Amino acid sequence: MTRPVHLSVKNVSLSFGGTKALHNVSFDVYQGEILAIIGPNGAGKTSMLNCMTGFYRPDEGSITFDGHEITTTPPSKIAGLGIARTFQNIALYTGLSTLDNIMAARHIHFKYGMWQSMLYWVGGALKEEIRHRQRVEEIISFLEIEHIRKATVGALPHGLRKRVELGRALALESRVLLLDEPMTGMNLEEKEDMARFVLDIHERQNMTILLIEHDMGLVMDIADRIVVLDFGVKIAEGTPDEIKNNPEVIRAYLGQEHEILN
Amino acid sequence: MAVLRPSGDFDVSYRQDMALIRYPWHWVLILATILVAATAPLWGNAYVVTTINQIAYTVIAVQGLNILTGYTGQISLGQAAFMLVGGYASALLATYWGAPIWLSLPLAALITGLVGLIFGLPSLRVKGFYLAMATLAAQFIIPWLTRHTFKDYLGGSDGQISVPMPTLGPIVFDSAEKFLYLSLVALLITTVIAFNISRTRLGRAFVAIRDNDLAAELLGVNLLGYKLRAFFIAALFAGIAGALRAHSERSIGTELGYNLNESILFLGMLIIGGLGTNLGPFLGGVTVIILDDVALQFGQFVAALFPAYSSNVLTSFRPIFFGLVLMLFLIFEPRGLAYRWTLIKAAWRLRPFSR
Amino acid sequence: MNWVLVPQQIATGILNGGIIALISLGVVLIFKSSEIFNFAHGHLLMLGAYVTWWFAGGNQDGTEVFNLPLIPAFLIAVLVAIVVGLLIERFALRPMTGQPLLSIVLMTLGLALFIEGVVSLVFGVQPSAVFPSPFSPSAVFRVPFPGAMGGFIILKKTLVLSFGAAMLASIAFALFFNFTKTGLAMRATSEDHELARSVGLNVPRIFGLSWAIAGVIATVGGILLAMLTGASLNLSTVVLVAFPAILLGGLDSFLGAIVGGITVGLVQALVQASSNIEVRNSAEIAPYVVLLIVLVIRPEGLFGQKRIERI
Amino acid sequence: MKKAISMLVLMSLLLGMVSASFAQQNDVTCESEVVVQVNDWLSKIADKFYGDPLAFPAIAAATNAKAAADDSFATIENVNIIEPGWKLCVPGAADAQTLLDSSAAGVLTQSADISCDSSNVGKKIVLYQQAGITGPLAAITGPGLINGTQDAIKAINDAGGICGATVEVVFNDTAYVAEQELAVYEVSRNSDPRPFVILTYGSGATVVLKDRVNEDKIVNIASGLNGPAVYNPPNGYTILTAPIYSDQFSGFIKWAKDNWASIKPEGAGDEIVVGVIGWDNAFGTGATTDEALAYAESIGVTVLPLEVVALSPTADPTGPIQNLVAQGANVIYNQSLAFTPATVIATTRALGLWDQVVMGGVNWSMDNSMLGSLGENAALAEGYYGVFPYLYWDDTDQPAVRAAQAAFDAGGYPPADHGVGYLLSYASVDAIRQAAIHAINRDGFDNLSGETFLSAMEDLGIVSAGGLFEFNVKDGNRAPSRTQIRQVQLNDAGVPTFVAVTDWFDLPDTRP
Repeated sequence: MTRPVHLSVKNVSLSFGGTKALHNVSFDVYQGEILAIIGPNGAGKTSMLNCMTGFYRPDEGSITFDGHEITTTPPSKIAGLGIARTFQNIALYTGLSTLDNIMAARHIHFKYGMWQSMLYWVGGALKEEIRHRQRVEEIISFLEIEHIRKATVGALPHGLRKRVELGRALALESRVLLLDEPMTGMNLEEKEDMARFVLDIHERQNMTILLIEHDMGLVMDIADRIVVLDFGVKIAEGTPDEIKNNPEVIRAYLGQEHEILN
Repeated sequence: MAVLRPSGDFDVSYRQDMALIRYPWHWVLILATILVAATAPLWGNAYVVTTINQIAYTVIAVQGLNILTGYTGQISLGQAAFMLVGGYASALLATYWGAPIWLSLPLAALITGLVGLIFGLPSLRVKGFYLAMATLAAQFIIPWLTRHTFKDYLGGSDGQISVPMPTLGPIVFDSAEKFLYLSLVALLITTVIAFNISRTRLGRAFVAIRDNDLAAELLGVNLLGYKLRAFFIAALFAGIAGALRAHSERSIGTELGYNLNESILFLGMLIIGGLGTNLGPFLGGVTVIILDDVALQFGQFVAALFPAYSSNVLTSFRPIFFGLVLMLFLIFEPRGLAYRWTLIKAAWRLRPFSR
Repeated sequence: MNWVLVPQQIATGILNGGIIALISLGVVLIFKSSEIFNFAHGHLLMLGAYVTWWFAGGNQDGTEVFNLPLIPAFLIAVLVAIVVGLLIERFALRPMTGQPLLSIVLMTLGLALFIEGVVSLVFGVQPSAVFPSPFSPSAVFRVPFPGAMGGFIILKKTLVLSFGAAMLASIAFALFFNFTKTGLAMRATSEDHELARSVGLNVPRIFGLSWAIAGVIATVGGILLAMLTGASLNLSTVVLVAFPAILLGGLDSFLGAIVGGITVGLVQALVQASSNIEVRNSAEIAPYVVLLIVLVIRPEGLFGQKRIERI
Repeated sequence: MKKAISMLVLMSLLLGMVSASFAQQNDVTCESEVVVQVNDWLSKIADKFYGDPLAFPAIAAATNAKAAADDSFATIENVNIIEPGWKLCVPGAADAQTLLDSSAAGVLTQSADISCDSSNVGKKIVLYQQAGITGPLAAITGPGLINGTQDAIKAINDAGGICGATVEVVFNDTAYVAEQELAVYEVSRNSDPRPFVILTYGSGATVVLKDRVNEDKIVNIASGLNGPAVYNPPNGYTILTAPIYSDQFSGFIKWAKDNWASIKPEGAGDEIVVGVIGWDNAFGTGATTDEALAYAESIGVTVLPLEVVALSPTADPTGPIQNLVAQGANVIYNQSLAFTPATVIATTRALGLWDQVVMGGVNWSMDNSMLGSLGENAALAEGYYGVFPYLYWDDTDQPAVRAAQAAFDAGGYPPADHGVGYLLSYASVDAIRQAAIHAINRDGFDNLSGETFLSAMEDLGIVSAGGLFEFNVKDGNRAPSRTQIRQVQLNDAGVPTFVAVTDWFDLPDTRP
């Protein structure tokens, strides 16, 4: 691997009260790769993501992004640095329309402030709104959700909401995309659509993608590399083929062996 | 909100799509409302004019609360106390600096906004009921401070000071009829501002915080920063409302209200009108003020039937009415009258297929 | 600090704090079981006081329908409180399940106004002070205490009685909550509604039960207060002192409610022992100032649980 | 409701007239004759014979009637003063009732010199009244203020109106909310013809309207609590009928100073140190104004800084009381009403400090509401002093008071409303009537305006330069600047009564 390290996790430990959620986890994410984190439920995958986005502060260890220490950076700043994410349990702004959800994610790219907001016509808010609206419309047409542009997201079906959430993450125009189970609860067709979008994004924008997913077949198909967590400990790291044959992983997934191989 | 639009009705530019007033009948409705309100001295009696004044500044206060509570989801039980700050600020500016109304009103609003920021600070660490309590603290601490500090300026023991009549160049707003135009212009400005906030990044960040504060933070919204902005703007509006009220009552102080009951009333107006909608404060403010009159009339009617219980009846009908209406709205129409209005609009557009 | 006053103020503060603690307990109970912060608790309390007063013969002016001694009147008032609690849960708050926090807050505020209106309609707006009390307000215990003013700490018997009753009620309540099956079910429900439902607990019934108990707690508090001051519409305002107590202790802690209540009583009393007149005159807002400080330093309150936020 | 009440008033008036004539035809017969003993007072005797202490005017009237023919009976000039050895005539219960009715149905006014020069039958005079029959304050003040006014107006109309013109009252509820006071006022002031007088209550209204009534030249008869609204600017159109709290306070300390030797607590020195306990609002802080403090200093009385008690029944005054005593206070003055003076009294007793201080308060603090708050322990208030307003229910030598009592009885109001408010309202309407008649006589009916009305009031001396209502009653001016100190004393039945311990005297003037 000669690609530069983008995001680096070093010896991260995290505990809630007495329980260890993460224990001494280290791995690197390289520029432009799709890295999947897998592991059984409660393995600490989402906690890992939460640490990377500043939502949890690790007890020990450090996380760097492009060489900058971000372990203690507040979440809103990390988003500004270029890390976007989606959520395991959809966390859309239910009261806003699809359009506004994605516009809201453009937040960090807006320049105008509170007073310009109030004045709207004077001070450039209107101009900026129109400019960003153009970007958002591109995302909307890329994700093929034009028809629900002005629908309130709270009322949308699950699959579409996942897609809006992806759109929202895209709108940040980040350099790293963290996707937390983007395909859970979808039917096959929706999953394929979603996989297509992820690969498209990866290819078109050379986006670094970090993915948590339970569907092993899918993970094996699209991931460049895989990190396996179990009870908060990294038990394996490698290409899909290496992981498939890793005895540790097979032990962790005892009884689910066939699922990995499928 | 799902927008149901007639087929063939297209926007051809983003600007047009983002416009607030999109059909001729919007203009007609808005201009008609303004016209009706502005000509009140011609068609209505003094009570109507004064009541429109009262509605105007009440709506402004509720608009501010709407930004904080409706959009940002931060419950505030202290809006009335912030009005007190605005009233005092404008009064002192006008009394000691002779500031004209175009200067004293915005300055008072700014000062109130800054006070709002201070009481918004706990929102850094607490939310929900805890934050409601912090604002409740404001509702007690601010009036206490006006009575116990700077007694020479704030009136101290009397609990009130006089407020000069507002001036604008040669114009002195010395009657309710003249004051009406001041209130209406202020209301128009705050309404435009409220609409602008709701359709720009500021409003979206507020709603993001309300709907999912954690996601908002992870997607780049600085929670404290934006909560504080919401507190600031809510207090800003309260400042305008308080200043208007102080000038129209020509006095300001804790003897004249600005208490917890009023803060609760504002929240009730917001719920009845429609939380997180720009129409809500208007519908809620007007409805509650009219409802108050209805309760009074009905109370007097019932009191006449049972003269032996007249004082019980007269005193109890207002709280019963307001409490009951609030509860019924929460159960049967939690999204308020504004939502009902959008349903009616949609039904009208889709007629005859609306059923 | 005016040290000669301090011993007496500490005693007064603790005794007053007992009632605040009891009131706080009722609010915390509702919050723990159903995540509803009950702004109407003060009005339930006032209602309880009025109902007791009415069954005890009211103004004793010849118009009374009942003329019961305090204890039977209290028992009937408890029954009324249970019914009222159940009605509130069933008709006002059950329809609100799943509504946002603000709506629920507003619901309890609307309820408060409604109760206030109904009480003033039925019982009138004039304070009704003829309230049966076993002790005269001037009956006292004198506890020798060197250093206190006059060498004695003076404890009003009514206050001691109400403090004792408040503490007894709290203990009874704690026992009930910790050692009975129903109490266990309530605790389970307070942890996780969905989970409780899935293991077969009748969650609506438990909510109803919490409201009934809260109604009873409010009635006890109302009677204790009315013994001191008579029944009046103003009784409901006492809850404004209980709110900071609740948050000081932590919204979800019974022990916190009791400690918070006594703390607030103490703060109010000790402020009055200051030698600075403006500090003394701030007794009304002192609990809120303390509350603001605590919210900034320890937002979950002294005994509250810090919640792990998940996403 | 209004109709029913006016019918009642009318019927009681008719009855009164019939029975009054009956009383004159048949001379009063005494059922028993009583010789006054030490410690007797009229109401006590009335209570003994009729079971109703308020029936004492009947004894006074019967005695006076007898005295006219029979020298052995005493003549009672002031019902508050009877001397041992006097012979009194106690009429039978039926006669007593008749006498009470007739005295109640007497002419409303006492100033017979005011008569009309013109008759304006068919015209009407409209008074505008605005107050809260709903809202928070209504619970404390009670509807007495409003009922008093309305009943007085009915009585005027029943007696032929003002110079033949019917008096109408337009009442508007304001819930004591300032915005509502303003809205209602705007309507009143725009009525045609423009009102010459309005009646308002509470400092909210006084404050909000003070500049407006000056501009509009409408007299505001305000039972407001707010001094600055009246005095600033002076000679305005706001006329305060309620007593001035700083004056009352100054009067109280002056009285304490003058009578210190007889009232001082055991062991107290000659130095008078006054502590004030009050609510944290305009009323509660109304006693200790700068002027009152300056006055206290001028007469050598120390006044400690105001100790605040929250306006809540649960507020504990232990701290304030002990603080005051610790600072050497030997006089404690209450500037609050209802439950707060009640708890201060009970707590002072509980702390064992009752005998170490002279305890008193503003007029509202010694009222039925205070005794009511103590409930069955009302006897605890024994010894409490109150600064009384210029009229009280037992001033039955005042026809206005008797008329008010009759109207109150006819109105069927609850006993709790039997307060000072009703009485003062009733009396102030009568003063309005007098001034209106004078204005009509002097300037003509059609020129009745705020200006002519105010100057008529000034002519009659009903208003002082500072904007104070001055009632002209039988034994001289008893404006809000006059007072009487009363004390709670237990009668033989152990029931607390408000007994006068001084004559009427002038309060110091502490207006700004």
